[in-house]
Amino acid sequence: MTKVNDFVIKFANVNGSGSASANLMFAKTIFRMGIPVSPKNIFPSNIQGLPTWYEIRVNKDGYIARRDGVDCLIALNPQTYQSDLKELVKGGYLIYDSTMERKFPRKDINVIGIPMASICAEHYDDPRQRQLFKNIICLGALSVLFKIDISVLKGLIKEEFQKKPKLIEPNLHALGLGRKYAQENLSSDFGLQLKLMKQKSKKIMIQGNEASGLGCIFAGATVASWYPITPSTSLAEAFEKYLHMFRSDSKGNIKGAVVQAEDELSAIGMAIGANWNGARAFTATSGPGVSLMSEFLGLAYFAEIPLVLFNIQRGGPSTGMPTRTQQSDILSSAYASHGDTTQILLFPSDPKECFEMSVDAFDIAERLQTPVIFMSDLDIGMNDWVVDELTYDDKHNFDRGKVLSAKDLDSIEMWGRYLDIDGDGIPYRTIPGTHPSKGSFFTRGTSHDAFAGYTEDGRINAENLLRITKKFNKSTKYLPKSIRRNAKNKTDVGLIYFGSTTPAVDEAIDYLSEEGYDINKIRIRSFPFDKTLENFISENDHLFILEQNRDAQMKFLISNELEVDINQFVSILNFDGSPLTAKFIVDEFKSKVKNNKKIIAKVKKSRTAA
Amino acid sequence: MTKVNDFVIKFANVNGSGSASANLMFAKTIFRMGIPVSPKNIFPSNIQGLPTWYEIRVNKDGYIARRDGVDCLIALNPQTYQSDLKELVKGGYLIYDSTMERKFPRKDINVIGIPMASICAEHYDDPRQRQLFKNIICLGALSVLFKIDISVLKGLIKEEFQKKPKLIEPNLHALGLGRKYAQENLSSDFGLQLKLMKQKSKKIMIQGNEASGLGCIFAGATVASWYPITPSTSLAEAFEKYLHMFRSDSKGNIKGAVVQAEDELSAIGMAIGANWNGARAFTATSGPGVSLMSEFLGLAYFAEIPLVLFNIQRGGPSTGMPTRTQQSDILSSAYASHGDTTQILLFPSDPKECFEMSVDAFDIAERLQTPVIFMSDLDIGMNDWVVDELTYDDKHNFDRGKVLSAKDLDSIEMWGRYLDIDGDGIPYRTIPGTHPSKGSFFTRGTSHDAFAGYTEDGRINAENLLRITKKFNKSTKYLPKSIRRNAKNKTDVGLIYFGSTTPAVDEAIDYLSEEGYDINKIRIRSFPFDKTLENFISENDHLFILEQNRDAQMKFLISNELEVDINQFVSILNFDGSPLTAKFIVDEFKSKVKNNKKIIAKVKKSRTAA
Amino acid sequence: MSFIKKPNARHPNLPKNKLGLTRRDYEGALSTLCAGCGHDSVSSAIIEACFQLSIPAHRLAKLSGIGCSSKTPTYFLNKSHGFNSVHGRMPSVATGANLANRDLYYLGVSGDGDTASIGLGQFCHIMRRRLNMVYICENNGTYGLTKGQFSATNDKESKSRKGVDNMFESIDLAALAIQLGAGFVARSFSGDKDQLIPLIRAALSYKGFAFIDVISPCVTFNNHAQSTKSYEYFREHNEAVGFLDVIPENEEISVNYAEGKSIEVNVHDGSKMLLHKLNKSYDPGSRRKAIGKINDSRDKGEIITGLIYLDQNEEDLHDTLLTTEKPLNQLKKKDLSPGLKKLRQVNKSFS
Amino acid sequence: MSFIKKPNARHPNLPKNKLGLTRRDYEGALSTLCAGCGHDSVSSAIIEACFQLSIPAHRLAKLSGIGCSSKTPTYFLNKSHGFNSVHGRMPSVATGANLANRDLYYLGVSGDGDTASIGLGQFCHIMRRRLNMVYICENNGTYGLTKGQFSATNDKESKSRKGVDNMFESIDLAALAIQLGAGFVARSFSGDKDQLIPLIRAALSYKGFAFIDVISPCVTFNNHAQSTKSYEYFREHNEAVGFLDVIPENEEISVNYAEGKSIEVNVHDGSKMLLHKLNKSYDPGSRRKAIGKINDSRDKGEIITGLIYLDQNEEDLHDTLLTTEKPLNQLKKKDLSPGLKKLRQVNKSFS
Ligand SMILES: Cc1ncc(C[n+]2csc(CCOP(=O)(O)OP(=O)(O)O)c2C)c(N)n1
Ligand SMILES: Cc1ncc(C[n+]2csc(CCOP(=O)(O)OP(=O)(O)O)c2C)c(N)n1
Ligand code: SF4
Ligand code: SF4
Ligand SMILES: [Mg+2]
Ligand SMILES: [Mg+2]
Repeated sequence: MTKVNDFVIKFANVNGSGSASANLMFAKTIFRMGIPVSPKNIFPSNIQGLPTWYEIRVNKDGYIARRDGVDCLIALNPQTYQSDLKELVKGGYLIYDSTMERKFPRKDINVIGIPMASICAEHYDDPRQRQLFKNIICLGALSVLFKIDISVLKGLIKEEFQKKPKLIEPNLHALGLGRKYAQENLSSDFGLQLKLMKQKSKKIMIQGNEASGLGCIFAGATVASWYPITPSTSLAEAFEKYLHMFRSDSKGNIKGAVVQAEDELSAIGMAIGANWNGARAFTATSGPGVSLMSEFLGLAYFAEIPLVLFNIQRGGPSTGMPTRTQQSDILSSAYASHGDTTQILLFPSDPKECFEMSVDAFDIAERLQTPVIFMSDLDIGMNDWVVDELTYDDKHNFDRGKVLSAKDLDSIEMWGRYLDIDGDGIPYRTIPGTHPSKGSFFTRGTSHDAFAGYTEDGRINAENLLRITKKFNKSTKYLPKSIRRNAKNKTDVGLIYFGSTTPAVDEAIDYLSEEGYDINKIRIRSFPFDKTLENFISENDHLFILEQNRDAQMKFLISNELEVDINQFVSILNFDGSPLTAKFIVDEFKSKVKNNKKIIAKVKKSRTAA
Repeated sequence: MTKVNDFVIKFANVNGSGSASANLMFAKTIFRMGIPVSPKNIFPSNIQGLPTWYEIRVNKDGYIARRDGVDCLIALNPQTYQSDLKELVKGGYLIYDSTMERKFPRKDINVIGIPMASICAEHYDDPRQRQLFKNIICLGALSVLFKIDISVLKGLIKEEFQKKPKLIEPNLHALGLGRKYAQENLSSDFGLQLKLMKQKSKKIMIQGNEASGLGCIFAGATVASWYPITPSTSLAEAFEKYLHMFRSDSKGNIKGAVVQAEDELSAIGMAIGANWNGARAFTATSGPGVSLMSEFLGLAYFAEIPLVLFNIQRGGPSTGMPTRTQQSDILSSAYASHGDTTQILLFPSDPKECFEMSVDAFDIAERLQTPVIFMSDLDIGMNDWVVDELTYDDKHNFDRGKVLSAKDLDSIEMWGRYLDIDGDGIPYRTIPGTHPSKGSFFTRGTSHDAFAGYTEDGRINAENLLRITKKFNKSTKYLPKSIRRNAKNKTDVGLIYFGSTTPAVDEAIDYLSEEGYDINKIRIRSFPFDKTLENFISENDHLFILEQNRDAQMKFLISNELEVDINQFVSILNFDGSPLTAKFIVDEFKSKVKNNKKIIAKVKKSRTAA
Repeated sequence: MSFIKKPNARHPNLPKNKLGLTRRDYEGALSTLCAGCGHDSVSSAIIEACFQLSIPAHRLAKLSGIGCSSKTPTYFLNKSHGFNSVHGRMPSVATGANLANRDLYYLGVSGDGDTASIGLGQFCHIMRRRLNMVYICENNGTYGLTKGQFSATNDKESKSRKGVDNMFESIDLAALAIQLGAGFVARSFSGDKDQLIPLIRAALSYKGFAFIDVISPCVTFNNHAQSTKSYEYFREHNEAVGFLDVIPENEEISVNYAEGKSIEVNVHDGSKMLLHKLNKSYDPGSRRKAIGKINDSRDKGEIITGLIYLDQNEEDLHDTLLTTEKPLNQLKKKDLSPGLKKLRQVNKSFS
Repeated sequence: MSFIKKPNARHPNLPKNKLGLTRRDYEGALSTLCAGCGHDSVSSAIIEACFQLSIPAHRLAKLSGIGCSSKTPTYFLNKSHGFNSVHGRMPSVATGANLANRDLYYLGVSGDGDTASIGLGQFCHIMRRRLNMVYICENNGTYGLTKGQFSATNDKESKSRKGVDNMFESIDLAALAIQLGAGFVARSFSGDKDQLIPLIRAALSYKGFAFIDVISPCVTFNNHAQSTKSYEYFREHNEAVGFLDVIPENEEISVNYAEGKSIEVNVHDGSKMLLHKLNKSYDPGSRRKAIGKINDSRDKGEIITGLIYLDQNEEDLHDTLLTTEKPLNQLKKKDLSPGLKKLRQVNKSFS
C-alpha cells in the first residue's frame, strides 16, 4: 500500500513523558508542508504515567474530522499495545521501541522496530536526557520514513526552542540520531508519504481557546475572572498572555486585570461586577462551573448586566469526563438559573470562529445587556485546528450598546433604567460615577419597576419580564446567522448541526452525496434561533439533528423555541466523548433511513428526483 | 345585598402589627363553623411596617381558589386605602378604624367605622397593649357583624393561648370590647353572614410545608440539612418540631438530626452524604437555592444517590419575588445540572398531598437511587388550606429499594455497584460499614464502569448513562399517577394542569361547563410523565396547559419528553405571583378560543355535540 | 419601618460641606426596616461620614448581598449607584467593580448571615486580595430577614427566639479578618455615633481593605434569654400563637462612652452587652497582638470596640496586579484593541 | 504514576495486627499520581496508621473533594467505602455521612485548592460544628490536577511554573482551624513518617474535629524559583515548548529529625523548606498560644510541625445535637414512623 497525504497516524504514549511536544512538532511539520492535517490529543485526567494518544489525520482533500482506523501506529506505551493494535488497518504500520524485542499478534500489518531507548542509552548518560530525547529520536526516524521535508522540521525545531537557544543543538542532534538509524536500517518502501502541497489560502494551526483568549483582547475585554477547570483553563491563560503582550502601558503597567478567583461563584460575580461598572469582562469555565454559576446567571439576566461566559464543554454529567468533548450543556446553559430565564448562546465551530465570535460576543452582550454564553467544547478549545488566518476589521468599533454619557443625562428629563424607550425591549443603562446628580439607580435581583425601584406588584414585575422576553426575541438581528447550504439536487431532507462536529458533517455530506443521498444542511451559530433556521425547517420535510449528547438537547431547544413538532426531527446522537468521524454520521444516517419508513419514503423521493 | 357563606373578606394591615394572629383566628373560626374557607396571606419581603393583606374567601360550595373582588374590606392600613378600595365590589363593605374620621371616594359602598384605637386608648395604658389588642377588638366587632358563633371563637382563643393561659382573659376581654361596641353602635343589617354548616368529611386547616415536614417524619427521614429561605423555611422548622415531638428516645435524645447549614451548597451536600450512608435525608429550599444546588444535583444523579429536595417555588428569576408564588422552576429542576441529567419531579396540589407525597418521596428516591424534587410553591406551602384529615397506612413499610445486607453480600459471588442485574436499570447499592470484606466501592461523579471504577472509556461511560436513562424511563411505575377526569359530555378539548392551580381549575371547569364548554382535565402529579397523560394527549385533539410561569415550561417539558407536537398545546399562563382565580382561567380560555380559529372549530364541535 | 431622619422642607441654613452639599444630599430612600433597628443607625453614620468627608456621592458605589442589612444601601446616598447582589456574594461583585474602575469609593454593606455563612469563602478571599473598599458587616447575630435563625456569629449558648440554644462556636469576624490579611480592622456599635462615624471616615480614607464589624442589634429577633417587663406581652403573645406577629415600635439604641472605658448596653430584649472602647494608647500596629487582644477580651465577656488593627503599608489589589492608572472602564478602542497589524504577527506565530 | 508499595505475593510471615490483618489488607489500588508525589507518602502513612490501630477498614469511610490529593482515597483502604465528591465540598458530604452513622470512622482527604479556595466556607463551618472526623489537607501550595496554578496557601512572593509571582497573602490553614474551633490541629510533612503516622493515629483516636495540615510537595508543579542542575533540561524543555510536557520520575522525599529540632528539606525543584518539630515540652493546650506560635515561626520563615493545638474537652456534633445513640441509618420503621394514632392527634391540632 502506498498512500500519499491521506492517512491517519496515531501515537500511543505515556502522560508526562515528553511526547507531547515531539508529536506536536510532527503535526506542525505536516502543516508547514502545506498538507491539510488535523491532530487530536486524547489525554487522561491525570498528570503523569497514564496512557495518552495523539491522533493525526492527514488528508489532501482537506477533510479534517477524525477518521476511523489507523494507518500508522507509533506504539510507545506497552500498557495499551493490545487495544491500540486493534485500530490498525490491514497492511498498516506498527512502529515501536525495539530496544526490547516484542511480538505482536497480527500478521496483516507491517512491524517496524526502532531501538529508541538503546540509541538514547548509547548517546546520553543522564537518565533525564534519555527520557527527553527519546521522542526526538523517534521523530527523526519518522521523518525519514514519511519522507518529510527535513528543512521544514529543522526550521521548526529552531523556532520552537528559540527562547532557549542552547536546546536547539541537542535537539537537532537527537533528530539526527533517529534519522541516521532509519536511513541505515529501515527499508525505504514505507507506504505512507508526505508530499509538499500548496495551500490555497494562508492558514494557521491554532487551538480554539487560544483564539478566544486573543479575541477577548481584540474585543477590548479588560477584566477576566476565572477558576481553573479543564478544558477552559487555557482560554484565560491565553488572554493573560496577550494582555501582557499587547496591553502594557508606558510604565509597564497593564491595561487589564486577570484574577484567579477562589471558585466559580466568585469568578462570575467578579465578571458581573466589572461589567456593571462599564468594563468588558468575562469568565471561562466548563460544566461544573456553569452549574455553580447558575444563580448569578439569573441575576445578570434579570438585572440586565452584560456578561460573556465561555463554556468550554466537556463530558458530563457531574465531574464526568473532564478530558473528553461533548455538547451536553445546551439546555442547562439556555435555561440557566431558576425562574423564567433564557440566555443567549453562541456556537463556534472552529478556532477561527472562536476568535471572531469572541470579538462579537462583547458587542452582543453590551448591546443586549444580558449574558452571552459561548458554547465551545474541548475538541475546539484544546485541539490544534488548521484554519484560515485570523483577520480583524480595524474600522469596526466596539458597540457598547445603550449607555448614557453625562452629556446624554444632562439632556434627558426623566430616565428609568428599565424603560423601553425604543420599543426593542432594550433599556438604557448608566455607569457608576458618570454624573453627579443623574442616572444613579439600584441594581437588584429582586422584582423591580421601570425605574429600578423595588416592587412587589406582580403586574409591574410581569410587564418587566415580558419586556425582557421581547428583547430576547428581537435579539437575533445582533447574533451570528445560521449558515445554510443546499444540496446540489433539490431535496427535502435536511441536516441541522453546530459546533465542533462541522468537519465531520462536511465530509459525511460529501460521502452521502456520492452515494446518492442529497442533503441540505444548516449550521446553527446562535440561540435564539434565526429566521434562516426557521425557513430551513419549514422547507425541509425531513430533518436530522446531529449533536453530541445523550438527551437530544438541541432538538428540544429547537422544537420549543421555534414551536415545531418535535417528531419532525430525527436525532443523530453521540456522547462517547470523542470528536466525531464522518463515518459515524454516514452510518447513523443510513441506519435511521433504513429503520424509519417515513424517512425512507422521503429520502427515496429525493434520490429519484435527483 | 345579603350573602350567606359566599363572599370575600380582605384585611389590609401593616406587617408586624399583630394582625396576623387575629386574622388567622377569624379564618379558623369560619373553618370551625364548618364553612369552606380559604385564606391567602399576601405579605411583603420585610419584617415590620410594610403593607400586608389577608384575603379570606368563604364559599359554601367548596370553591377554595382565590376569587376576584372583595365583599368586605377591613382597611387598617392608611398607606394602601386608595388601591384597596378599588377592589371592593359595588355594595361591598368597608370597615376601618374611625378613631380618625376619614372620607372614602366611593359612593357605591357601605362604610363602617369602628374607633378601634380610641377604644384601646380608653381601656389600655401601655402602648404595647394597645397595639396588641386593637386587632382583637376588631375581631370582636367583626364577630358581631358576621354573626359568628361566638362560642367557636372563644373556644379558639382559649386553645390558641393555652400555652400562655394568662393571656386568655385579656384577649377575651378585648374581644368583648369589640363586640360591645358593635352591638351598641352598628346596625344589624350587615349583609354578609356566616352560618354554621356541616362538613361532609373531617377536615383540617393546614399549610403545605407543615404537612411536608410531618410527612418526612412519617417517611422515616432522620437527617434534615437546610438553609433558611422563604418560602421553604417553615418546612424544615415543622420537621424539627415534630422530630422533638415524636422522636425522643428514653434518654431524651433525638432519633434524628437537623442541621442549619451555612448555605445551600452545604445543605445539599449533607443530605447527599447522609443518604449515601443509608439514612433518609432531605433538604428544603427555593429557587436561588436550587440554582446553587445544581452541581450537587448532577452528582447525586450520576452517582445514583437517593435524595429528597423540597423546592418551594417562589417568584423568579433571581431573588425575584420572595413572598409570591410561581411554578417557574420546572425546567431548571427537571434538567438541573450540566451534562445530560433528568430529575424526578413530584407536583403536589394541596397540603394533604404534600403529606402523602412527602411520605412517598423517600420510597421513590431510594427505590430509584436518584434525587426526587418535590415541586411545591409558596401558595401551597405557606397558606392555610382546608383539606381532608391526613391518613397513614400503618401497614405500609418503607421501601428502601435495592440495598444489600451483609447476608446478601455473603451470598453473592460478584457484585458491581452499577450492574443492571434486573433489567430495570436500577443497580444494587451497599451502605458503608455493612460487611467486613465485601460491597465496598468508590462513589464518584467522574465517569465510571459498572463496578464503580474510574474509566475514561467513552463507550463504557455511554452505556452507563443509557442504563440511567432506562431507569428513568421505567420509573413512572413508582410515581404518583396523573389524575384524569373526563367532561360529562364527550369532547376532545382537554386541560392539563398541576399543583396549586387545582382549586381554580376545578371551579373554572364547572363555570365553563355551565356555559356549555365541556372540557376533559388531567392533573399531572409527577415527572417523567405517565401513560395516562400520554393517552390523554392523544385522545384530546385540542389541549390547553395551565401554568404559573412566563415561558410555558411545562408545555416544553411535555412536548419534549412525550415527543408530541408543541403546536398541539395552547398555553394559559400567569406569572404575577398571585394564586389563580377561576375567572382568570375562564377568561383566558374564552379569549384563546375566540382568537384561534383552529380552537373555535374544535370547541364548537364539542359544544354542538353536547 | 422607620426614617433615616429626613425633614420635608429644604432649610437654607443647613450646614454645608466642602462640596457645598448638605447632609440631605447624602440621604436615601425611606427605610423599610423595623423601627429601632440598629442597621438604620449605621446608615445614618454612613451618611454623616460621607457628608463630613465631602465625598461626591456619585463617585461612590454601594454594594450589598441579601438580608435586612443588605437592603440598607437603598436608605443612604441616593446619588450613588447601588448593587444589591445575591446572598453572600457581594465581595466578588465588589471586586469586579473595583477592577473596572479603581477611581471610585467602594462601600459594601453586609450582614452576619451574608458574611459569615454563605459568604464566608468570598469574605476571606477578598481580604487576601486587599481590595480597596470599605466592608461593613452589620452584625446582629441573627438572620433578620428570614426571621431569626442563628447566624454563625451568634454567641455560643445564647437562646434563639424559639428558646433553643445556639450550640456552635461563634465566628469572630474581626479576628478572622486580621488573620487573613485585612489592613484596617475595626469594631463598633451601631448606636455609638461618636465612634462609628470617625471609623467609617477613616475606613473610607484607607487604601486597601477596611473592615468594620458593627454590632447592630436586631430589634425583632433578639437572641437572648432574659427579658424585661415591657416586652412581656409581645413575647408571650408571639410565643402563644406560635409565630412572630407583633413587633413593637422601638427607639434606636444609642450609647456614649469614653475611650478606655467600658459600658453596659441594654439591648432591646433586655439583655446586656459589655462594650469596651480601646484606649488611645492602644497600638493597632501588630497583627498578633490585635488577635490576642480580641480573644482575651472575649474570654472576659467583653467586646472591644475601636480600630483594632491597622496595616500602615497601604497597598491594594491594583498595586499587586500592576493595573494601569486610568480606570479600565474608561479605556477606548485604541488603548485596547491591538489592530490588524498585530494580529498578523500573531498569525505568524501560528503558521 | 507510582505504587503505594504492594508486593505481589502474599507473604505468610507478614506482621499482623490485633484483627489478624496485615498491612496489605489496608492497601488500595495502584496510584496514578506522579512518581514521587508527596500525596502517595501520605497514603502510605494512612495505611500504616490504620493497620497499627487495627481499625476494621469497613468501619471507616473515606471522603474527598476533587484534585490529585482527593484522588488518593482510591489508593488506600480498599475495603472502605469511598466518596469522591465535588470540588471543595467534601466537608458537607462528610457531615451528612457522619450524621447518618455516628459509629464509623470518617477520614477526609483534601488538597489546598479544595480546602482553601472553593471549599473554604465549608471547611470553616465544619470546624465550628466539631464534626467527629479526621481531615487531612495534602497541602502543596498549588493546584496539581489543573496544572500548577497558585493556591491560597501558596507563600506570598513565590514563583509559579510560569515564573509569575504569587502576590497574595497565604492562608495558614492550621491557624485558621484553631481560630475557628477545631479541637485537634496538627501539621506535618508527607515524608516524615515517624511524625505523620502517630499524628494520624492520634487524630483517628480523637473525638471531635481533627485537622492535619500535611505539607506534601508536588513534584511536577513546583512553585519555587531556584532550581538545581538536575532539573535544567526538563524545566528548560518545558519552558521552551510553552507547556508542561516532560515530568521526571522522582523519588519520594523523606526526612527524619528529632523533636525540638529543625531540618532543611530540599524539595524536588531544589528549593528549600525549613521545618521545625515542636518540642516534647510544648503545651498544645492553649488556643491563643498555639496561634501565636504559628505566626511567630512563620515570621521566622519556619514551619512548625507536630500537634499544635489540642482541646481535651472532646465533644462532637452529636453531643451538641443530642442525637440518639444508635446510628440513625439503623433505625427501623417502628423507631421512626409515629403511626396513624399519633397522626390523628396531629389532625386534631389542625381542626
Ligand atoms: C441563595 C439564598 N439563600 C437564602 C436566601 C434567604 N435569605 C435572605 S436574607 C438571609 C439572611 C440574612 O441574614 P443577615 O445577613 O445576617 O442579615 P440581617 O437580615 O440579619 O441583617 C437569607 C438566608 C437568599 N436570599 N438567597
Ligand atoms: C467546580 C469545579 N471547579 C473546578 C474544577 C477543576 N479542578 C479540579 S482539581 C482542582 C484543584 C485541585 O487543587 P488541590 O485541591 O490543591 O489538589 P492537588 O491537585 O494540588 O492535590 C480544580 C480547580 C472542578 N473539578 N470542579
Ligand atoms: S428584623 Fe431585625 S435586622 Fe431586620 S429590620 Fe427588623 S430589627 Fe432590623
Ligand atoms: S501533579 Fe503534583 S500533586 Fe498531582 S500527582 Fe503530580 S506531583 Fe502529585
Ligand atoms: Mg444578621
Ligand atoms: Mg494542591
